[in-house]
Amino acid sequence: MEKVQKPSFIERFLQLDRRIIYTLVALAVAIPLLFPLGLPIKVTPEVQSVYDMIEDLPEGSNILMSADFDPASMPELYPMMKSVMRHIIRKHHKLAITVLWPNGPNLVAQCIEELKQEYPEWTNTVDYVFLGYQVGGAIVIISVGDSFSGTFPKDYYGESTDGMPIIKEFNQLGQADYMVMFEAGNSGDWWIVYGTEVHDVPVGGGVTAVVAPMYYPYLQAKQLNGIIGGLKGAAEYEKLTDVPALATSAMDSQSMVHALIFVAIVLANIFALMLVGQKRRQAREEM
Amino acid sequence: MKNLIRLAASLVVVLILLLCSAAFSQESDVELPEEPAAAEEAGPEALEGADIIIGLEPAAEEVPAVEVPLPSYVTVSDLPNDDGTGIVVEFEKAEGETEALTYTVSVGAGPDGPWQEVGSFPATKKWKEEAGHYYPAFFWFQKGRAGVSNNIHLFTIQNLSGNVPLETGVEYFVKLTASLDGANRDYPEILSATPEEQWFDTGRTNVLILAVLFGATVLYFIARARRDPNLFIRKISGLDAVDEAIGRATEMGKPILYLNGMSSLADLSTLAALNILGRVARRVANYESKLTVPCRDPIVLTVAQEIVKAGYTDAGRPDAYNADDIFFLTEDQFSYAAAVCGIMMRDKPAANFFMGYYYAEALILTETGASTGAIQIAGTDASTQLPFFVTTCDYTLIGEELYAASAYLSREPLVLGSLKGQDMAKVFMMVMIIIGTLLMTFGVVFIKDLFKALG
Amino acid sequence: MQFLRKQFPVMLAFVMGMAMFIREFVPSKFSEQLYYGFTDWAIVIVGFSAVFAILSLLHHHMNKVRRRVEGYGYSVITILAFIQMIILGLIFSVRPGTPAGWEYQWLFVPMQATMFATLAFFIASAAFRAFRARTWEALALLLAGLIVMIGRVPIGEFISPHLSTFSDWIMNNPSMAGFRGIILGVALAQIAISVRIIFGIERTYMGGGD
Amino acid sequence: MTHLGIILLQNNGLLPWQEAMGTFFTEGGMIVVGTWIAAGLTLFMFSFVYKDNPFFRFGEHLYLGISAGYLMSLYFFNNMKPKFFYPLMPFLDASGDSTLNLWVIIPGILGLFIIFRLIPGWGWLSRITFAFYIGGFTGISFPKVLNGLLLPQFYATMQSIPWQVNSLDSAVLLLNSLVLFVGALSVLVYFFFSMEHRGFIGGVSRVGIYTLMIAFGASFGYTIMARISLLIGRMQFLMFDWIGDEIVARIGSLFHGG
Repeated sequence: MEKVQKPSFIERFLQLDRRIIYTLVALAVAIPLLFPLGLPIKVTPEVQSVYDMIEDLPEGSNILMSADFDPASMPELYPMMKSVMRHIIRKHHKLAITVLWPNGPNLVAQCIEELKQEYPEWTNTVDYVFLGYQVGGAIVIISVGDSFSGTFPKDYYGESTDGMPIIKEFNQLGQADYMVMFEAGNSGDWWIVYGTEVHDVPVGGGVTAVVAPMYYPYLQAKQLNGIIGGLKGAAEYEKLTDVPALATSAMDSQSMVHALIFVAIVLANIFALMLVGQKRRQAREEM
Repeated sequence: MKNLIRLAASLVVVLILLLCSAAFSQESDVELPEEPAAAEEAGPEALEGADIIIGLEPAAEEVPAVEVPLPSYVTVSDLPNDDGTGIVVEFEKAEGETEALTYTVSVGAGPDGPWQEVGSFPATKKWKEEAGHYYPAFFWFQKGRAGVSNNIHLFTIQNLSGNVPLETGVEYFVKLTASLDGANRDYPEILSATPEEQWFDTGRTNVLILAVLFGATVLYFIARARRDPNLFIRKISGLDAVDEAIGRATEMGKPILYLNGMSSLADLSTLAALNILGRVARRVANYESKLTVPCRDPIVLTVAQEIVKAGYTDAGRPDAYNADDIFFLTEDQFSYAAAVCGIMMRDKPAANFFMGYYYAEALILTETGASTGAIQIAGTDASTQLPFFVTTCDYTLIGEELYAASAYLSREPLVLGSLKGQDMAKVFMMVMIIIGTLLMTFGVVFIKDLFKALG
Repeated sequence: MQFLRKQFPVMLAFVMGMAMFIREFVPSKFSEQLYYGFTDWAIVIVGFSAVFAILSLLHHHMNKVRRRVEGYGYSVITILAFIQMIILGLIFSVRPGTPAGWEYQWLFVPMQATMFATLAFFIASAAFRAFRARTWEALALLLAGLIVMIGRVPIGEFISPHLSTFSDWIMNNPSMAGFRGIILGVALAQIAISVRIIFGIERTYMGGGD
Repeated sequence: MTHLGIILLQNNGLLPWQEAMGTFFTEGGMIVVGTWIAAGLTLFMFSFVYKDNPFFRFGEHLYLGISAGYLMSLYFFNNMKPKFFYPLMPFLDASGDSTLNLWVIIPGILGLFIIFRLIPGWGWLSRITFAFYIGGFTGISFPKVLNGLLLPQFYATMQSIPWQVNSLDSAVLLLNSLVLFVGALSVLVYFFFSMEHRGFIGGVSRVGIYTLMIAFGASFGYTIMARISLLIGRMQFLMFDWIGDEIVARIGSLFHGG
């Protein structure tokens, strides 16, 4: 039994060079970004309820949005913010946007610019106001309970907020019919404790996958009416609004990589079992 | 040394007695409230620690268009367990309370105002049960404690409008207003209270008792270990690997890389990691291998230098110590990781030690280390990163084992005694969990409240 | 002198430890001042030690340059990058809109995000190598890992619609039980090490010798 | 130099040269330059997963220097200025919030003890600093471990066991509570050091090991998605911010037959 030959295919697969895995992972991420596969996405009830809330409000209702994240959480939160904002524009709701994180405003500005190209009739100071960032965290939230124009004397673009048409009807947290917050940390706790609970405003949250477990207890306690969690939630919202975009293709990437890892692990285990069988057979033959 | 421990132990006992007496003196206030005559009318459930209790039926002088319910009595008192910046309004649920009813609390400097609104809430919110820290549930024997489920509203006032904190020792007057469908009705009495600071936080009584209990157990077993140094401690698998890895590095003539984790010295796992570093340094010095320790925290750097130097000195090789081998990289998580990966790929250490606390970068480090073929030994209590250490390292000290290893390696009877004490505390805890679960299954629920952390 | 070297540090650790321990049970204003006073002082100490740490970093790289070890040119890059950053940072501060802020946004952040993103590669290769059913324990690890992994993405729905429910169940029950056990054990160990430090039984951190 | 030192310490909002820079670093050309540099460095840093190479080595050393410099500046502005220099020299703080507090000399001396390590024979002084710092933080964490770690987990583990089984749902509830109870206890037994793991104890600790393995596997599988999101984020930067939407769309359409 002089079989000291090249390792078999099975053995080579089990010792697969890690660089091949890296290349496959990179391809599995990049290809769906270029050509979205459109894998089916099942909408979960907690995303559906955020959608239903915005959908069922009468046209022209007041909605407050807070974007409390920075570029590090952009892959997950930006796509969901964009599709929620698009939904609000379609329903002709009035929108006020605040930011509690210092590095967040540029992302919101970028999102507004992109949506304005889709909906040129969407007008600043009439349909929406972008209040920008204000230091203070929880204090800002307490303060918007009093007035937006007092807390944010100037909007993001440096215009005075006092006297804007939208501010005349919508100048307080309490006047909001709904609030959506996008959270990469714990600012959402403040919104719930100091804001929406105090003024009895229903609120839904878009959160990163990492902080999602922190927010689910609020959902159970009905302090949040819905949660859009991570990329998956963003993709579900894109499906609901019928505009597949970044999150949908990113979700395809996710599925591809997960499938790749899954298949690789299953194959490796089958091969390893086969190898054990082979060795046993060889041992028996040698006896 | 012995005397120091004794002195310390007696000091602790005295302090605890003091604190307990403080606690109970406060308790006695609570249990024997000087009930004003009016409280009799209010019913049997007079509220504890109240400065003023008024029990008049709301005067119905003018009948409003909508019948706004009012609570039958209201009390205002100092907020317990605080630093003297809060007062608290308590009142029993009014008859006929609905969701639409709103209560508004206003504060004034005198009985006639001027009034500042400090809070307004619907009648479905702000229950006494939710105010855990100030009214600890484990004092279930307190009056008004049992069976109060959502019967008493409790509103704490710690700020005036504009976020002005209340001042200690100043009397504040409080007005309660109920509103329903646009109609308002004031509670007929204006009540007052004075914020006072407390010197013992009854909300943490259970923490203190457990701290003393566990602390005393550990100290007792340390004292016992001094008399009988042959305590049995089972072998911790993975510790032999430490010696093996050092030996292999020496054979191969390659350096050893030791990381103390990503956290600062405020984190106890960093101290455990540094303890193990001391032992590793002593052995490395015997074997004459090179020990590289890149650090992330400035203070950890200085302590690590001191420890390695001591290890080399103990091994009789102070000349082999080179302070430049224990160096600082940066405090930024990922540039630290990149630099350590660079060291791994270029110096190709034969053994990598990852001890202490880690964040997401853990897998970058261990995968790069695995690709260079090093023996990798990890020890961490970072539960989010444990899965990655367990799957990519040759040996992993899981959670408590990290601390045990630092004690085990020292082989000092005193430290081993503390391991024994730790085990006794564990037995106590397991027994409590089993008893508690059984009791709760048979309907005795208060047992759980004894172990509630109230923040 | 011997007292200052040996006994005094042990006593100081005891006094500090006890003071901060007792403080935790006192809600008064004084106790709050004590806490913030201590943490403020600790910040100052860390500030000084940071100077020491930076000297260590520079010394390490200067040494490489002086001895002309292989790749000493890269050490020059580190030294130059550090010096220009600290000068720009101290003069113009590090806010957005300053040169240091620009470097932060376009050099620091992308490199940080990239290092973070390499985890996607590493997690895949680690899963491939580690998820092998060599023993029964490894089989438990493998099954739990595969189910939770695939239950989180839409393709899990193809395999079985109950997969995501089952993966949530694993996270919320056996997995939570495991981590609970770890945390309880770690908490006890931390209590024991605290007691040893406060009572001066654990003194490794002070070094030894002289 | 002293003059510059004073200016650094002063707290008066924007300095004249900061105003003069205006939006130079936040608009237009510098963003294009930044995007290209960022894209290049992204590729440099990624290259090390293949193998060590001069590009990664360059990036790694640059990153090290920049992060150390950046964090030291932050230390200065966020720690030393408000906590040390202003209390010593309150007149430098233009906001007027600082008051003279000479007590900060003590931590200053303790901090100097650490720097004295550079002087041979003076190193032992730093032990006093370690004792102060470690003793204090240990005293802080001791009760916090109980309050924040031990008690909450303890409290959560103590649950009544729902014995009455009359439907599938209630059977699941019973199973869940048994799994939590047995799992947590068996892991604790696994961490038992005073006894050999044999017999009954050995059996229970085996259960503990299985519980741990399931926990680690599940947590591993749970994290994969978050890590891949990070790679997607970087890929999107390279493909859309750097190369540009249009080119990517055109490449995409080539394969779509469009």
